[in-house]
Amino acid sequence: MAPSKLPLAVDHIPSEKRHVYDAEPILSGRDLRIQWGHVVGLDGVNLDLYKGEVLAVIGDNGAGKSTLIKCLTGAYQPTAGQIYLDGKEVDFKRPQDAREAGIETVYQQLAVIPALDIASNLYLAREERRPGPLGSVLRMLDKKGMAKRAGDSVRELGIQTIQNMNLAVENLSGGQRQAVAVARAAAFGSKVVVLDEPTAALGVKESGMVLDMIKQLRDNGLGVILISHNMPHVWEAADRIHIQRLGGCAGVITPASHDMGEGVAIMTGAKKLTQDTPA
Amino acid sequence: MAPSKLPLAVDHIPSEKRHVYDAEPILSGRDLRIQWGHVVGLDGVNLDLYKGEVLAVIGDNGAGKSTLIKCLTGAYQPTAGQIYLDGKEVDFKRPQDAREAGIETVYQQLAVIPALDIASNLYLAREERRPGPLGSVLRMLDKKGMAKRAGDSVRELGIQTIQNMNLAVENLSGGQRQAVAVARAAAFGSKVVVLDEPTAALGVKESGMVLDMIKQLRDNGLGVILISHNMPHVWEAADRIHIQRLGGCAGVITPASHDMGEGVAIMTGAKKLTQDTPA
Amino acid sequence: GDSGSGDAASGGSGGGKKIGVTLITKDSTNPFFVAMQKGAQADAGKNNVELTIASGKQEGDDQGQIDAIEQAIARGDKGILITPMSDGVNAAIKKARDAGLYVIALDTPPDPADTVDITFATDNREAGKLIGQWAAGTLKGEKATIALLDLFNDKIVSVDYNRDQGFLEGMGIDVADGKKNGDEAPTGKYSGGDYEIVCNEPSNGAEDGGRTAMEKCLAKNSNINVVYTINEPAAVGANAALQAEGKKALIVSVDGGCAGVGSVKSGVIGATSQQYPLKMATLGMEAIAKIANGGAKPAVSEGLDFFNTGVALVTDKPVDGVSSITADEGAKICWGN
Amino acid sequence: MTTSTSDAASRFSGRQQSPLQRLQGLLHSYPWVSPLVILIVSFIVFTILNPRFATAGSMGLLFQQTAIVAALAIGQTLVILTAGIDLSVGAIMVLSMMVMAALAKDGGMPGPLAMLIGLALATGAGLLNGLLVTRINLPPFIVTLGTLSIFTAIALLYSGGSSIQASHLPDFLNALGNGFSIGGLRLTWGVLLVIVMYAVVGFILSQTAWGRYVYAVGDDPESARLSGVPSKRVLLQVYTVAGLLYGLAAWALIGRSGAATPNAYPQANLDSITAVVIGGTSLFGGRGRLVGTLIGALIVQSFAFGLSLAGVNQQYRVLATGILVIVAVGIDQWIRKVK
Amino acid sequence: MTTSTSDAASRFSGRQQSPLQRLQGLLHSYPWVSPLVILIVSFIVFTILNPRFATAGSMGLLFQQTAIVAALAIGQTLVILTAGIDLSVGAIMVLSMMVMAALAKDGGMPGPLAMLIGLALATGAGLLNGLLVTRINLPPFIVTLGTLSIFTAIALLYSGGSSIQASHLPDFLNALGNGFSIGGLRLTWGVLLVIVMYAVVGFILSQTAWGRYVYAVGDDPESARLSGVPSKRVLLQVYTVAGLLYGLAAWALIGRSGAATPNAYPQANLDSITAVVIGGTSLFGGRGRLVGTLIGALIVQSFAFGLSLAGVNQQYRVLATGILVIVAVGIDQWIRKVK
Ligand SMILES: Nc1ncnc2c1ncn2[C@@H]1O[C@H](COP(=O)(O)OP(=O)(O)OP(=O)(O)O)[C@@H](O)[C@H]1O
Ligand SMILES: Nc1ncnc2c1ncn2[C@@H]1O[C@H](COP(=O)(O)OP(=O)(O)OP(=O)(O)O)[C@@H](O)[C@H]1O
Ligand SMILES: [Mg+2]
Ligand SMILES: [Mg+2]
Repeated sequence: MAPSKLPLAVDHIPSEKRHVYDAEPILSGRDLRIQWGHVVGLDGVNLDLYKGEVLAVIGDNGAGKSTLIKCLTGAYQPTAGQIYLDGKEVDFKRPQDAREAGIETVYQQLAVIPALDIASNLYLAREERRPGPLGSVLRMLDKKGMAKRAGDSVRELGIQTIQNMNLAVENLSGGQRQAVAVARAAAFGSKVVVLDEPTAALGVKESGMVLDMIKQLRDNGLGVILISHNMPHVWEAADRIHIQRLGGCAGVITPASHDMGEGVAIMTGAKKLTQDTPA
Repeated sequence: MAPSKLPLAVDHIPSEKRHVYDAEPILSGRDLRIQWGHVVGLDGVNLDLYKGEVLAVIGDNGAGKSTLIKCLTGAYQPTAGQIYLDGKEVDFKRPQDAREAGIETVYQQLAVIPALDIASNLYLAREERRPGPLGSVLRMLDKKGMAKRAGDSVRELGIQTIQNMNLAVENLSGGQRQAVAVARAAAFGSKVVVLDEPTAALGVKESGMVLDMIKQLRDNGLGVILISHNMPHVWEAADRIHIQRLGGCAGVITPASHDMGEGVAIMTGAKKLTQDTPA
Repeated sequence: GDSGSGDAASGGSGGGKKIGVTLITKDSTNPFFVAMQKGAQADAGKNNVELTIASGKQEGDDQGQIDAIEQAIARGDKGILITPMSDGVNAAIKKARDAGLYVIALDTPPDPADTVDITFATDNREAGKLIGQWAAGTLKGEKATIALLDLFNDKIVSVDYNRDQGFLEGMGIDVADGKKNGDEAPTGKYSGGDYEIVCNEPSNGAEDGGRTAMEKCLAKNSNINVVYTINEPAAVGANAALQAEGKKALIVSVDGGCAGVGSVKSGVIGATSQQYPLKMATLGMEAIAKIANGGAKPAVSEGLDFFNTGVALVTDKPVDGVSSITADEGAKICWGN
Repeated sequence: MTTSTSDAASRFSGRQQSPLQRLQGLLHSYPWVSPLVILIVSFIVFTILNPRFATAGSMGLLFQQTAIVAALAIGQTLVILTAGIDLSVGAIMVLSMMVMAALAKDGGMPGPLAMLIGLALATGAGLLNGLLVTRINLPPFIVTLGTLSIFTAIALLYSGGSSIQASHLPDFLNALGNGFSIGGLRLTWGVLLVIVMYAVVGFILSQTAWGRYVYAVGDDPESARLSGVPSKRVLLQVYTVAGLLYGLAAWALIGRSGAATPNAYPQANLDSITAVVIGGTSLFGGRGRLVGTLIGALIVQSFAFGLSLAGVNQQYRVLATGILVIVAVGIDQWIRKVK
Repeated sequence: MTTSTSDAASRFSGRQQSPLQRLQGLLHSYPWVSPLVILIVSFIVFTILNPRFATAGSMGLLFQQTAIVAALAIGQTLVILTAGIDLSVGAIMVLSMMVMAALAKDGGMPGPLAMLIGLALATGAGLLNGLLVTRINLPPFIVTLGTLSIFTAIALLYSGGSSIQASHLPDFLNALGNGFSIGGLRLTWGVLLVIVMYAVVGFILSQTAWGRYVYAVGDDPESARLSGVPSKRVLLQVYTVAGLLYGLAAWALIGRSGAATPNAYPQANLDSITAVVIGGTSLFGGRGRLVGTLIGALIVQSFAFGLSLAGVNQQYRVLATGILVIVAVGIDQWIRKVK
């Protein structure tokens, strides 16, 4: 059932990273299509993500990046195409299924619950219970413990300005809210972490810490998909770069094979990537 | 009634720009404070914006940037402090008041109406009527005209991927939605345009076009406030930079007086700006 | 219980000590109950009664009546006049009587009758029978094509089936289950000839509902010549529907409100069974006042388990064998004025 | 740049559309088509059950029976589009009706004047709702629940609980009950008035700036406020206009009932909300079309009428109505989703 | 980094708090304090109007009168927290009550078994609502409007419209009407049951993961789904649990009325929703506390009780209740906003 590997499309992968690509891809999408009435969201996109790599996805606004990862993580049901996790075809009917399979996602719209506080959001659908019978019999939540750990997670991302951890996230600043969403994904991802523009609202220092966290996740052997419009970030953190254009894939490059200018040129259609384009 | 000018705090303004600062500020805030229960949002902030300048506001996540501009544009009612427009004290009870006074704002949360289409959002509360009695008597909207001009405005910002201009904005991509909000402010600002992270979700090309638009607005004699976490953008577009920190103002610099590294250092508190700090 | 303590608060002006009485109707919008409330209010002064008026929020609101009964006890009232919603309030009535209150049912006898001290009521079944007999007599053997405009279809209440089934019994039609509307044979014989029942439609006892109900019946069968209506507002609505179609039919109704009697006079309604809500309230209040001052209890009418305040058939086209009064006579005593 | 634009356009739009896709597009642009399908299907079914359903006479009656709730549902639609709810519809209508009738009773006041005063009163009642919602920031549910009690009580106290018969009223107040026939289809002036009300309010909602504001305020009040929409003023106007519309319904109701009764139409609230919701308008505001409400009102009334003609017994009819409502909206959902 | 943290903390938190600010903080953390204030104020006012209001006997009655609507309002709160609405509360309760009573009538079935079957039926009815909402994606308003008719009709058809008196029922079914006195304050087991229901459901809502899901699903269904909350399952469970709670209310109602009547409590829907909304829960879902609902139910009932003891007549009482509801929620808003 496992799909044939896509050609890696680039031979600029440093030798110390080669072993990553010898294994089977952890997450693959084949010929993904989605359409709403007239509007075409994805037009047959292929993607392979390997354990221990950061695959960046770049593309113009409206190129279909968010749509692509929504299809991969169960948020959308693609009209056609297959998804494989660990070589086995999967059918995620809801985001919950993907989460249970070990894929943690930060969606572009963040998907936090406005009226709940930081800890409740961070641990939503992953709640921890109190030790002892209070937890096992009465199923009481370990509110204090979660609040403490949530605070630590958010502060680890460089967010120092939250004065009251019990604030509903609707009252947080844009960046603080994004940090909550990112911290959640980092805390719970076990196989794959998908980040849709995780630093869009973050400050310089906080963005840096998120990039560090991404590298940390990769070094821990997870596969990471990073969508970003920040080219320096992409070129700094990515192992390979999937370029999305007009609902299709315009090619896959590496930071070593192409520089930022070339990448942007391919992305905007000013230049075509003819060689090595995956089938 | 006009407030005394703040010291400009920097003498690095190029001589060809000096005349801008000889005039009275177009928009001023004095000792602005806001508090929610325990939480301090603004702690007595002063700000002067001049016609024909781009004033950037930078700061860590949660430093109070968005809160500051919300107070200036009528979205929040500050607990204390005064606001002056054209030297006259004003009291904006609602954003509508600020808009009517010529201040157009892109809020961080964009403030678009999910179920309405692009044109309806762009022209919301600025609708244009049909010529002739259909418009003047029956007050019919010029739907076609608005749709056409709205499409042009959005495309001018580099957004090429919108396949159906009648789509509700809730179905647009993050960047497309942001472009709608930015296009609206650009189209209608007559005195002051305030942009809270206008390029956060935009691609490389689109961001560049928004920066061009900002410069264009400045050259047309408007005052522009630009909030951004993208330091290269700030150093490229801003005339002066207001550094917000922990609810207060940590100082005002210019791209010429300080480089990015210094700016970030002041912003994060690693360095203090002692000289020239406004009262 | 203690009776004196509460009266201090009710700011008693006036001479003798007032006795507290609560009148609890089914709702406060039905003209019948509004009339009853008005009558009671007018009589309260005469009998030195401190009257509180309460009601359910709508037909079927047992809880509202139960609450009102409990509140009357808490207020320290001496007696309660109630049109019981259903036997769902029996337990609360018992509680009130146990607490020493004298409870009189008005209009609707409770089931069983000894739930209350005494009932002042009209026999709704009898009221229905009278108009049924009148209709049968008026038809003189002609085929009866009948529309039945009832009160509800989403609730089953005793006035509804007593009047409807009484009417059919009066016409000499077999009603099958006498507590169930609509289960009789759709065609058959009445006392004078053939009958056909076209419809049972809910009217909510108001003009608009009556009109809509009648329109539906006419759409089913445009030859309807007998229309039974739950009350006069419904009859007025039914008449409007008939007029719009250019049709005429015998309309019969129950209540005998002053407006209803007017409709009899103008020929809209053929006959209506008149009831006397004011009389019920007046008698009830007098009885309680008397008992509170040590007087005797009233007795039930002969052969009945309640005190019959009477029904009279009001029509200007009397029929042999059914005693009736004219509309002019009815107008003088409508609702017990 | 120009090349990439045309590229994008050609890349995306050069596809064939299957008829089903076209249907879907149609349903997306005109979401009320789907309730209309339900209405037509139920017409067909009821006609099969009893052919009298399809006669011009029956249709005329159906329209007359629907008119009042359809009129109330216009105001209710406006309020629900702003994410509110109006529980005082019936109470305002009844109060206005009683005042019109009492003022004009037996020539006390000329009909048109009495009607205008009743209309003004209804408008004022709506204004009161609006003021409480906008000035004191109370939830519309609470405000209209409160004014429901208040107006109901006032109507009862004012009228003394007794109704006023058409014969005591000037022709002008009864006029909307009269009408004309077109080939057996009898329509009243009241039905015509309601159709005009739909046309006017529908035009305003879809063609004017104010209509946009109504949608914007209901869909996302905070964004609307930040966009410079005069939210409070729009809300106030919505409740006031709704009041005016209920006043017009009051006038139509006098004509229809042949009387002004203080206990008319006790289920006006639920019926009007039901029409709005079946018509596809979201109770969360900002989404829906007025024409859907008209169709919704017709669907509900045609169930009642059709089941009655089909000879279904009373309590079974209640049961059947419940099932039909669920099935109808279920089919509606299904039509919208068909791929 | 550490320096900047402590810097931030010290900069922001080193302020003095005025007592008013502290009160505001309190109100923010415990939003039900403000309706509680209203409740206490109205207690005081009604006691001044008639001192009998404050007696233990009256309080006992007030609790008994509130118990049924308070019980129904628990389920209603759950449903409203998920941004739904349940119009079938009363119908489910009545159906369940009639089934319990009919099964047990004159010893036909042991009381506890009849009670359990009635409870199971109510739970099944709730489950049906839930299935229609989650599987067919129908709006809760439509679903419960439909099942309102369906269950009402079934209850009427099943019972033939006649009620069953307590004397025909086993003690077990009547038991909740009995009780005990503590110094003149008579409480029934029914009241106690309702208090226990509040405690249990309140605990679940505030202390367990499931409670969080209920809030999350109601506040932002799409975000909840994307966060991995099993939204459909939670919704289904909410409606099912609500059904179970209505079944318990049915048992309590038999004890309270001393009979099972098929027409009981026609205004259960509006009353239960009113308690929820006055208790501060948003009709848009995701915001509110269960304890607020209990206070809301008590406020409404104490208005009715207090006005009755004050000797206000029915029509004026309707008027006064309308005004009081608006004033009470207005004051509530004002208390929350005080600076
Ligand atoms: N539900 C929908 N209905 C119709 N069109 C949609 C829908 N969702 C997305 N689209 C369209 O699909 C296209 C791709 O959107 P997507 O959000 O994937 O873009 P993106 O690459 O993430 O852009 P951005 O960088 O701006 O976030 C957009 O043109 C958008 O308008
Ligand atoms: N309504 C509110 N209630 C309580 N605290 C609030 C409220 N609004 C904002 N805050 C707090 O005020 C602080 C400043 O927020 P603000 O949105 O102004 O930050 P910002 O500088 O714009 O940050 P970012 O760069 O992340 O957008 C934050 O700590 C936030 O939690
Ligand atoms: Mg995106
Ligand atoms: Mg911000």
